[in-house]
Amino acid sequence: MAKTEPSDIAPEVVAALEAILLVAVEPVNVKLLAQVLEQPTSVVEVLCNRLATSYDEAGHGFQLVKVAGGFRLQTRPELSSYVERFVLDGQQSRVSSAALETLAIIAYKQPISRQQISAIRGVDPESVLRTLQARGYISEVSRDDGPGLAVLYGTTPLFLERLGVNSLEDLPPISDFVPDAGVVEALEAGLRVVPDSTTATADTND
Amino acid sequence: MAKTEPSDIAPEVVAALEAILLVAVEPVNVKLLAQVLEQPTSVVEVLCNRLATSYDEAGHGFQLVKVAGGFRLQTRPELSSYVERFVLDGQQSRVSSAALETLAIIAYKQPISRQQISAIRGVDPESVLRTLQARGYISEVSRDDGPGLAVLYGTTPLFLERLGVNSLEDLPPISDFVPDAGVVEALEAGLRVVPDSTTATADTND
Amino acid sequence: MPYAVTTPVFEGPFDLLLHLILQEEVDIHEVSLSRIIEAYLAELERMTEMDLEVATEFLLIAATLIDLKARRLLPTRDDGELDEELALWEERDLLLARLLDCKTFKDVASVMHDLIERAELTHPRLAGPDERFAAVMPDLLEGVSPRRLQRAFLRATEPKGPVSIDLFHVAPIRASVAEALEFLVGQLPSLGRVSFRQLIAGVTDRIEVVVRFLAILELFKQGRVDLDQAERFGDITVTWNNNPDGADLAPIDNYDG
Repeated sequence: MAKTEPSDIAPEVVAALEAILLVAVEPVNVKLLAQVLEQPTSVVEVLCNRLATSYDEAGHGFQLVKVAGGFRLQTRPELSSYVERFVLDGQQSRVSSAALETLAIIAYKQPISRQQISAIRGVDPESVLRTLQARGYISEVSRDDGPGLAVLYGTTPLFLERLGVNSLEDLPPISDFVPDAGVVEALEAGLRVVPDSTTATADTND
Repeated sequence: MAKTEPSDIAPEVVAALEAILLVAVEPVNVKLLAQVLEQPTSVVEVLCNRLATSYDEAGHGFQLVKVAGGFRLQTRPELSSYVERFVLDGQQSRVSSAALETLAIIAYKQPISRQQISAIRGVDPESVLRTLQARGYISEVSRDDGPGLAVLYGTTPLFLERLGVNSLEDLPPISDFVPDAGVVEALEAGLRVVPDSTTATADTND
Repeated sequence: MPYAVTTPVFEGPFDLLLHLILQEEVDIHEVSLSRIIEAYLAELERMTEMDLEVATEFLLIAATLIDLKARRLLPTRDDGELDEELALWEERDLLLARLLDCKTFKDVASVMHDLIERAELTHPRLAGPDERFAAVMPDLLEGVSPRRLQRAFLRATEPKGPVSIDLFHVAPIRASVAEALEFLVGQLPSLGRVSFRQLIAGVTDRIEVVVRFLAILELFKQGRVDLDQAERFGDITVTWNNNPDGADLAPIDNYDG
């Protein structure tokens, strides 16, 4: 069988792709699109990217983006003031900083137990976990096989949607956030163990 | 005052029009569009018609049509076989218990806002509302006259049809409801201090 | 019913400690620790509506800080209570590791905040298929009777009791010194001489590095290894002591992660 090249694709398939994206209420993954369009996933991926570019170039008020593992039509960010005037109900209530920090820990350390989160934050995250779960940002993904069978938490596709990223890999690597030498030094100094007399003279030789 | 001609309109306004049409769930009437875009209705009418023509000419998979007194984006009729396949392939076929609970709350308490549902269930119903609305079981029936002008949801004739009842009055009443043994038990469990292993298995699904 | 565990200003003891050390820029060469302790105690006093668990955490850390300070004020003896000093370093390192973790995720959280803000400028299409497709849509309500709808309503509106037994306090601590010891005793004899860096190769969790370090200190305490560090912040060389008196490893304290 001859390999299908995106350039051979009938205009109808592209139009059908647009139609499907228009009726989807969640990001649609390429596999499902490929199945409905009866095209190889590689072709569909190319078509989607090409469509996204053409919307950008034509200056449409909408864009096609890959988010939470699928493609979705959404409004262009520059037009948010108009859209917000129209969509009055859509405002999400803000996520508190406590919730954000807990969410950050879960995103990078999943699956993770409440106990482990507490060890990092120094605060029992129980009520925050309940809020995040109620919002659908995290879910119980498994149980620890240790003696306590602790519930382990992970993030959901809705979390990725809210962040506007396609997958967890699109989050900046955690190594970008490791405190730099200055911070480590400041913390070390703040928690100095060695008697003052010895360090007072020792800090000139770095 | 000089009359605004559609030809003088900034491209941003056209893009904003597209953005609004994209997020609108129901057909949007020209008056509302004019208000949000801060343009005369006559101009908006012309812009809409021009946009509709340009979509046709470009061979997009969607079209802009005037239905029920407003404009809406919809899929092109020739592509309905693809859309049907997508609708059939891509979705689960049974209502989840979360969706059923949300639907029940809307059925009995309509008109009701997302915030009110959230307050009852302790869970943000956003994604469930999306599904129920996409299935045509609920629709936006009005706007709250409070400060947020929150969208209020109600059930549709399709919902009654699928449930096999004639009208909302035919739903089993809840007002004269006396808590049965299960609820009394749950209340007692809520007050119990000592953990009880039976609570873990007491979850009765219908 | 849930209770709020936040004080108005600080979200937990690490938050406060980080703030004091990093933002207050207390004079770190002079009185840092005592200033920190003072502020800590003041914060503790300020927490009028005390949550027992949070207050305990605050107290625990305040106590650790006071301990650190107290020992700094004592003159060092050269013969040195080595065990005590090691214990002190252990405490400090654990605290430091937790503080660094806390700081890391605070910074991540602010990036996430920005991502969310940016994402909120866009709005997805949510309209779904129009009524022309109503007939094709699979009936989600198949088999749902009015009676079942009523039950769902009652379930949704009934007061929520506790749904599960809280196992928080028995949840396992992943990084245990005992396990790290076991690992090291398995590895070290065949390695002979090895750098600490090699021993933690592939370990990504900071707390695990700390725990492995504590295990090394424990082995040192028991005379099983010799340690050598050529320069400050330099790599530590660990040498397995081949002929100890043949005794089994002494029982060790467990440290909370």
